[in-house]
Amino acid sequence: MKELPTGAIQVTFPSDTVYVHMAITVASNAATIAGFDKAIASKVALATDEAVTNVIKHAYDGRNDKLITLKAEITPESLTVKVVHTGKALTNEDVKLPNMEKYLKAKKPGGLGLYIMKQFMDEVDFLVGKEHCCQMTKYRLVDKSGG
Amino acid sequence: MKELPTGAIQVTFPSDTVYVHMAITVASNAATIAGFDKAIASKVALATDEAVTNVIKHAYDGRNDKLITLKAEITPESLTVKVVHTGKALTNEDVKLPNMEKYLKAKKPGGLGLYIMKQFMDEVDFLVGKEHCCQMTKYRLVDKSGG
Amino acid sequence: MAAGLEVHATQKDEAKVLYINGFINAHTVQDFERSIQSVLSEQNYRILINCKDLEYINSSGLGVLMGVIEEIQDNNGFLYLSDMNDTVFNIFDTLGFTHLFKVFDAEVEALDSLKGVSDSAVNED
Amino acid sequence: MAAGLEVHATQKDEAKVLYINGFINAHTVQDFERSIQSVLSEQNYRILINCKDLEYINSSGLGVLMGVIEEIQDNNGFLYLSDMNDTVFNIFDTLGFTHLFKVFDAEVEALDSLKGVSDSAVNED
Ligand SMILES: Nc1ncnc2c1ncn2[C@@H]1O[C@H](COP(=O)(O)OP(=O)(O)O)[C@@H](O)[C@H]1O
Ligand SMILES: Nc1ncnc2c1ncn2[C@@H]1O[C@H](COP(=O)(O)OP(=O)(O)O)[C@@H](O)[C@H]1O
Repeated sequence: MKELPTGAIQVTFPSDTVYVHMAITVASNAATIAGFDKAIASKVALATDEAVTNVIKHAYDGRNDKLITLKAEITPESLTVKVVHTGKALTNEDVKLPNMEKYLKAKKPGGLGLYIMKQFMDEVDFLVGKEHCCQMTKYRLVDKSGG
Repeated sequence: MKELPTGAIQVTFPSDTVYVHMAITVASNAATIAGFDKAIASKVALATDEAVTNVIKHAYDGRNDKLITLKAEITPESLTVKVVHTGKALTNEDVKLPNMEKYLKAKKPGGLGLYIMKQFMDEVDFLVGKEHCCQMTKYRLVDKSGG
Repeated sequence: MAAGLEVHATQKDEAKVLYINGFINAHTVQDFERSIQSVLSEQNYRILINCKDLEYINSSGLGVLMGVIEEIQDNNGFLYLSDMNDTVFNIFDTLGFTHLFKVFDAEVEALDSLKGVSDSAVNED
Repeated sequence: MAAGLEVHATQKDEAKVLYINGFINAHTVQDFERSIQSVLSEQNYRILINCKDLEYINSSGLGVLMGVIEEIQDNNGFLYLSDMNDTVFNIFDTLGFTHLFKVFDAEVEALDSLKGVSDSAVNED
């Protein structure tokens, strides 16, 4: 079996929705390089889309002249995608997820982004600091028995 | 008509061929954002492939633990792709292009990368400095008559 | 411009069929919303969205569907979807949208399901 | 792994047909070279590469073709290509490789061109 690669990719781009598609192809490429199949790569891409779109819409209030940095870190255990920005911070405590059953009955648009991120990734964390960061991890299925 | 966006994308990744496909999707996305059509976007992608592959093979002698930075700069006039590295420098004087007629008769593999870059981009320059850079520009067809 | 979106509408049998080509994300969602609103503004409430060439949809696209379903149902209409690729189906399925919108494998199946069926019988379940 | 490459070979009429699926770049070119060399090692010099599912090729892939064409011609064989997408055809065309390799729109045309044609007549022009 080929050895799984480790490494990091980092991409910086303006906070404009025109760049979101580029950002998610980087995330999806990173997932493929990390050995995930096409189905999981599209989940990583979608979670990344929602995280980047939230930073543009909410952290930067729709301003398109700020910067966003996407980091994809491939380790033997996992792929971690970090969306780093200097706008308004979101904390883990702020995160309110919809009850999907009620949500689908209420038929109000919006409010699905965080739910998708949590649903499609194994871990989602919001870190506050000099720069703020939405950090999402997908674990590889590591076969502990083999080399 | 929509305004053409301006802006810059910057992506840093290890000097391993496993990342080349990711790098060229960033270049091709940048070309699409800059308003180029699919045919030109694939030319930009291929030129970027050859430039990045050359840096891995020649500038870094095949080492996969160095870093490469790809910058894509969109201006009202053009898209410029820069491949930045700290390996062996190539200068404009070093560049020897094959005579394609002789090349096709000789039937020897290799030596097409620089030719492709020159053929598919409008300008190709090699800059030497603290970091070295292969800089390639594709011009937009600007209609001088309109706004 | 970037990863774009194109929408074409055609009347077929009982339904207005919308063909969506491209990517629906925050950058293109206004175009998607405008297309649907223009169909609704002509009092067309029997809508089939053919997703054959829809490569991608994010939550803003789902939000548009959520935002119009009530008006459609209030007018005894329907919003069907067909021909989704795996990526698009996956997000619909994961979020439970397949309970809210009828999803058909192929356009012809969606159109067949309408034949000889009275208005009152095509409500969502 | 990454943007990968798969090659399948089948004998059809007079030719060994190689179906190439994926991306040929510096990362995958060894797999491509191995597939062609394994065909040549079985003394198959009548080769058609069907590029229907070849999404992309860079100069290292062209280098592989350049590296085997002489051996193929020395053995009175041929290396045909078919079903290229626009991106792949564009690089072949720009570099003048269409003068070195016969390129057919479709596999069936390439196979038809072989029918009732003697060995000596299928040399490259
Ligand atoms: N990066 C962020 N920075 C600040 N606030 C955020 C961020 N992401 C989400 N939020 C807040 O969380 C709410 C829920 O987000 P989400 O589930 O993505 O739905 P939506 O974006 O459609 O409102 C948002 O309306 C916003 O108030
Ligand atoms: N980035 C670079 N740094 C140093 N030398 C280079 C670089 N790019 C190309 N070269 C030199 O130029 C030659 C021609 O390059 P190219 O046309 O891409 O063909 P190939 O890579 O197949 O040899 C290479 O063999 C190498 O000696």
